[in-house]
Amino acid sequence: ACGADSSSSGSSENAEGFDTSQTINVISREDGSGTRGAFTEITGVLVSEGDTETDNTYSGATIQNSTSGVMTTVAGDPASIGYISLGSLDDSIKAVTIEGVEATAETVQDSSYAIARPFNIAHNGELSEVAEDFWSYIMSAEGQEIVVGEGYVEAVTDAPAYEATEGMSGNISVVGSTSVTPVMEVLVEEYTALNPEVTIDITSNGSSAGMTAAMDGSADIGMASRELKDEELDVLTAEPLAIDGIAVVVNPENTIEDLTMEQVKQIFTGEVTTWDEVSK
Amino acid sequence: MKTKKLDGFMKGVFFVSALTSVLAIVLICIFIFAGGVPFMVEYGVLDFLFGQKWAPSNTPASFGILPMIMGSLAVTLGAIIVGVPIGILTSIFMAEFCPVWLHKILKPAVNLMAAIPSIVYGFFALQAIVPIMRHLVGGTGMNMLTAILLLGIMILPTIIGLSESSIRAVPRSYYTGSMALGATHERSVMKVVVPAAKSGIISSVILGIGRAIGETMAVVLIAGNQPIMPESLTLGVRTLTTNIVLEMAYASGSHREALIATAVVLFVFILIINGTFLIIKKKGAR
Amino acid sequence: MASKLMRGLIYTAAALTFGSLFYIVLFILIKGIPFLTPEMFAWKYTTDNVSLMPSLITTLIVVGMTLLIATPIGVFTGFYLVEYAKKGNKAVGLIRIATDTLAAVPSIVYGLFGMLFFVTFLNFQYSVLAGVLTSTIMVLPLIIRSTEEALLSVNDSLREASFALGAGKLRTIFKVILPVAMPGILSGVILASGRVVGETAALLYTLGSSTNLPSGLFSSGRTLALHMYVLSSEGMHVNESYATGVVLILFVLIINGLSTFLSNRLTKGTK
Amino acid sequence: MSKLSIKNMNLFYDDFQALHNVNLEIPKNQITAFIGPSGCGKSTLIKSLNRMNDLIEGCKIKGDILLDEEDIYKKDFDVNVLRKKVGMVFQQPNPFPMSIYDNIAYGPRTHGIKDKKTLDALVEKSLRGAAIWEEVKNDLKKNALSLSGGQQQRICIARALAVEPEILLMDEPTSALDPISTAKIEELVTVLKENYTIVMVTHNMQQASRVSDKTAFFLNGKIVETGETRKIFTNPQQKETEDYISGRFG
Amino acid sequence: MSKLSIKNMNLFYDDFQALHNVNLEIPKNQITAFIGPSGCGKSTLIKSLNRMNDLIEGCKIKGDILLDEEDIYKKDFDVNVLRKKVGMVFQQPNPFPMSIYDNIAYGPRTHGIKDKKTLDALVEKSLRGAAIWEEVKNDLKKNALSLSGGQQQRICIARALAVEPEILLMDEPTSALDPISTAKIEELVTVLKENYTIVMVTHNMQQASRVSDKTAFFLNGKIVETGETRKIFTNPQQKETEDYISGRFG
Ligand SMILES: Nc1ncnc2c1ncn2[C@@H]1O[C@H](COP(=O)(O)OP(=O)(O)OP(=O)(O)O)[C@@H](O)[C@H]1O
Ligand SMILES: Nc1ncnc2c1ncn2[C@@H]1O[C@H](COP(=O)(O)OP(=O)(O)OP(=O)(O)O)[C@@H](O)[C@H]1O
Ligand SMILES: [Mg+2]
Ligand SMILES: [Mg+2]
Ligand SMILES: O=P([O-])([O-])[O-]
Repeated sequence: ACGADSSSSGSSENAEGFDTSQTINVISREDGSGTRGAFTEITGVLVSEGDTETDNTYSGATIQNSTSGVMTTVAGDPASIGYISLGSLDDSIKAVTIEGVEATAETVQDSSYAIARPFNIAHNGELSEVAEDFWSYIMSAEGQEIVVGEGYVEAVTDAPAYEATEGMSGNISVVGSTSVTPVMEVLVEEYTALNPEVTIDITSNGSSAGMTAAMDGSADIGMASRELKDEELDVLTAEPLAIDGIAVVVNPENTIEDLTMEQVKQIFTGEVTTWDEVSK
Repeated sequence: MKTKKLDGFMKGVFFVSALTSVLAIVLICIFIFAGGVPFMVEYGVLDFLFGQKWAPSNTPASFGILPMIMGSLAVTLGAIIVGVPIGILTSIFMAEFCPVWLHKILKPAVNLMAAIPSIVYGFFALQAIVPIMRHLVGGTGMNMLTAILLLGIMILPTIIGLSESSIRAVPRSYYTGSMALGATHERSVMKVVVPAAKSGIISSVILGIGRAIGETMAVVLIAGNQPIMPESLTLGVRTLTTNIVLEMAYASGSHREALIATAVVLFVFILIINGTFLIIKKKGAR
Repeated sequence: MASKLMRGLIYTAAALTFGSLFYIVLFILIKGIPFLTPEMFAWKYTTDNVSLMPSLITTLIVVGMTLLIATPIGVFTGFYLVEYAKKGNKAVGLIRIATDTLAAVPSIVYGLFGMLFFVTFLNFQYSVLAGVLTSTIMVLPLIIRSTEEALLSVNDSLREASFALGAGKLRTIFKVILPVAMPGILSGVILASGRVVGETAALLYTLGSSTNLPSGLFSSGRTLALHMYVLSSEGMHVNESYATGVVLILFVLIINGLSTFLSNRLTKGTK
Repeated sequence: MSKLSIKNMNLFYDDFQALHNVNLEIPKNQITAFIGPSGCGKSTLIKSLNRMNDLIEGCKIKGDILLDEEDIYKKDFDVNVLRKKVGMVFQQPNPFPMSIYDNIAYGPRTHGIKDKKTLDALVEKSLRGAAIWEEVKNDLKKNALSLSGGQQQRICIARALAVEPEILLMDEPTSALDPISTAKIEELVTVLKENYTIVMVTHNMQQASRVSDKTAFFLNGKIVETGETRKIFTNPQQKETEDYISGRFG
Repeated sequence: MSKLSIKNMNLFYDDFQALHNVNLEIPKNQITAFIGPSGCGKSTLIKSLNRMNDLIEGCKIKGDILLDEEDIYKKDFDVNVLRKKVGMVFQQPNPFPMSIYDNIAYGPRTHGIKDKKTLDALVEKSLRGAAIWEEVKNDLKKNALSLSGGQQQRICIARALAVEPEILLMDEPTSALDPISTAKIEELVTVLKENYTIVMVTHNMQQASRVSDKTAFFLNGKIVETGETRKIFTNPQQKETEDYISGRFG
């Protein structure tokens, strides 16, 4: 199968003019991405047998290293399919239902939508007083409300209310996942509104960079959009702050509405290469 | 006497400044090599360089970068084929065919072109070249051809700037000599002036190659980035630079070391290219 | 006939070059200008306004500091190479090779080096200092080269005249040669600032990407180009990142204009 | 018989008039020397004889220059053909940075000669004509720039001869050369005049008197006096000419 | 009395010997002219009188040059002081690209004069000395490069005078100038010799005979003949001198 020779058009155009004979253009994220890690594991693209794990992502899949890269590509190309963080979903693309279940905060919450992963924050050893306070804010009812407001699912249900301490001041540096960054920015804004003397720097350069920074102490708090690795957990204390669904997205022109988990897997491993085969 | 001492002191200052570059390059070598070479040795240098499979998330992971090496070579070669003729011809236009008033506009335009950030080029290509490519050859439109076209454009200012100045530096007497023999303007320029500027033009091409092989942020947006051997212009491609920038953010452990080792390979590439051309240039100068 | 064909090719090439430049600039302007709202220039970045003001100021800081360090080192290196070093001097060969190599090192390698050396080894963390030092090394060869060229283009008769009046080397360099070479050196410096303004890969791993104004040498920040990159990467602010692109292009235009203006003014005196 | 005649010629660089009402006949198969102090317009005039000043922006010419009775400035006169007929040698030797052979073959190739044998023959003939064949015949592939100044100048003469011109213009062809090379070139020129019409600018009075048949003395863009060289040097009619020749100025 | 004496001097550029066993006395308050064909070593010798050839890599000197009986090549001789005493004017006028005033004041400032009044006075005196004060006194702020060639050369002379040297070296100071400017400079030089010792290289025989008191004739790096100018030109002792002067070569 070859992603290039696609437009053998004519045969099976359906009512809306979407040519289902087109080759599927698979868009994936880069190796190491939290989104990809979670997606491949849940959909079965990643196969574990004993000690070995094999990521069977189709070798011809276009690789984008950012959510927007995936979105722009899918938005511009009727024949493509990708997956993105649910929080980033907008009208330029269309999320398909999986096994009939729509990807929403509710379906992620009640686990009926299966493709989801946690957003984690982590720290090494004792947090400073002010960082401790910020951490507790994130995990508080107020913090979790923000998380929900941004389109994610709260990680802590029935969280306690935040109790502001007078006169908090100081610097906190937060480093890590680009996916977590948007919600973290809002959290920081709201928190610093309550504690104007506190300055918080967010550096968004990747989950692993965040974990490394937290481990070597160059950051107070690290962010990861994936589960922590064992060697990271040896050193770090981590806690999820949100659950994020992963939406499978196609171009709005595409007439496909629903895919089964198996079909998703077949598409992303390259077993299925044209839209015909899944648009029954 | 006082001025003499100051003279000596400042000479020392100048010399120390001059050593900064040497220090910098030594540090870069040490840190990049120390970060990447141990991994290469442990994984197997040959397996790393000639392995065709890049699967860092697998257990056990595969770190073969041959697809990226070939990708870089292919894309750079393509960019040369596209950019060098256009760049050199444009520089000839600028130096010999362009009226003074127009030159006053075009010269800053070339400088602007050199100064436009790569990320802007990338955005442009993503929205302007990719859709066209999608219509022409199908797929996502993110393929080697797109990368080649974009890099072909991006190396233009490098080539034009240096080539133009070396063409202008050719003694006017060559041109006059040719005209006096009854040659046309075009012939005088192409047969006498341009060949005389050869070494400067070659240097500009080297710089262009350097730019093409090192370009990252623009390419990553539009190349498709599949870690597969480049077999067709219409398939996606991953280069050494994009391999690093794609995965660095999320890599850890040996994956991260493999990316730094990729930088080692890239760095050695640059050293080889630079070295080869230095030798060519020296020979030419003799 | 051959002449006409040649001329045709040359004109076509020029048209292609400048056509694509024009297209690129126009494209970014059209995509970005509609989103260039006043909120984009708010003093403080928030997730609502995604203001580019802090990045604009950080860009100025990073460029300014880089030039402050790189210019003297680069210009002094030029002085050494042109005015002091004897022909065939071994050190000169070494320095030339070093600058040539530095000039060819890809920015992503600078980025990794900066991360491994400044950020981690020297423990500067993601900071203005790490970013500035990395970009200093990156632009050094640009400044050295243009200084060298500018100095070499100064007529030897001026040096002779100065020495013949009993002036020493230092005085000759600073009072006679430097003013004449200034436009050339300046254009190198401007080129260098353009490179820093447009840099993403090298700064991503050294400067970090904090949205705050840096509060000191050791705090992180983001330049406009980084801002554009980061804004776009989560897919929520693509329009704003085009708007940032417009500002970036304007920035570059102003820098270029300034350099042309300055070098014109300076050369006027000497012609 | 006049090979070239210049009639009522005025030449302007933008607003500056560099030549005033110049009239001059250049006789066939003779050497005509232009002398005069620096800036008097010698180079300007010689350059207008093969329209090299077409290359100078703002240069305007009034009056006529006739080559074999034909106006070289008339509208559809092909300047490339003119320059083939009227060769030129410059003050600074300016060989192209290529092999000796390619230098000489450049002109013929320009005018469409591609055949290797014809070219070989032409190259040899021209180098012989410029009295440098013996010195370089074993080194035709050598870069012309590696030769000495005097040799370079003879290469340039050979290069001019290779397009088989009828006239040779030489603008101070020996001023950058040492005495021995100068002597060689002077000797060469007197041989060449059998087949070519030669116009030569010189600063060197002795040179003019040694080699030329006719001399024109310029001052401030005007021809002060012209005539047989012997006469001009022994019995000048004008006070300025006498002053100049006897070294009272210049 | 000799201001400068050159004794058994040999000069090498790397392996090439440019001067062979030169002996010459340069008398005080006189004009000494160096003549000879191109490449014979005139510039080389004049440059060694203020050690300008220190700047040329690979240039080695044997023998002595005495300035007021003191060896200028001896170890701890301060070359900046030497160059202050021995001023130099070059073939091509080379004013600095700065105002006329700053050009002249450059030398004095170099030697530590900062006081505005002293400088003003020096500038005026030097410009007067170089016979150009009247032409520029209202334009001292003007860039020196905007002057004509002849004016520029006088500015360079004024610049040299401003450091109050004892000797003036001039290497073909008029060869780039028009006749009128040349005449002005020649006139100036004859005035200057009252206060300065002057050494002048010239290609122009007439000039040497017009202005100099003593002449040295060079050939291939050797001095062939030296003597009173009048004698050299009317009654040369050597065959080569006579040949050169009468224009038989060069
Ligand atoms: N391209 C030009 N534009 C303007 N003026 C010019 C140009 N070329 C020459 N002139 C002027 O025209 C006059 C004649 O110049 P020309 O070069 O013909 O003199 P010349 O007799 O050859 O002098 P020389 O002996 O120095 O070569 C001079 O005043 C010169 O300044
Ligand atoms: N820097 C140098 N390196 C090597 N050789 C040199 C150098 N300068 C001059 N020469 C050689 O030394 C000889 C004398 O040169 P010099 O410049 O003194 O001659 P000149 O008499 O002044 O001639 P001209 O009249 O052309 O100025 C020449 O053969 C020249 O090639
Ligand atoms: Mg002339
Ligand atoms: Mg000389
Ligand atoms: O792929 P990420 O969700 O970790 O950015």
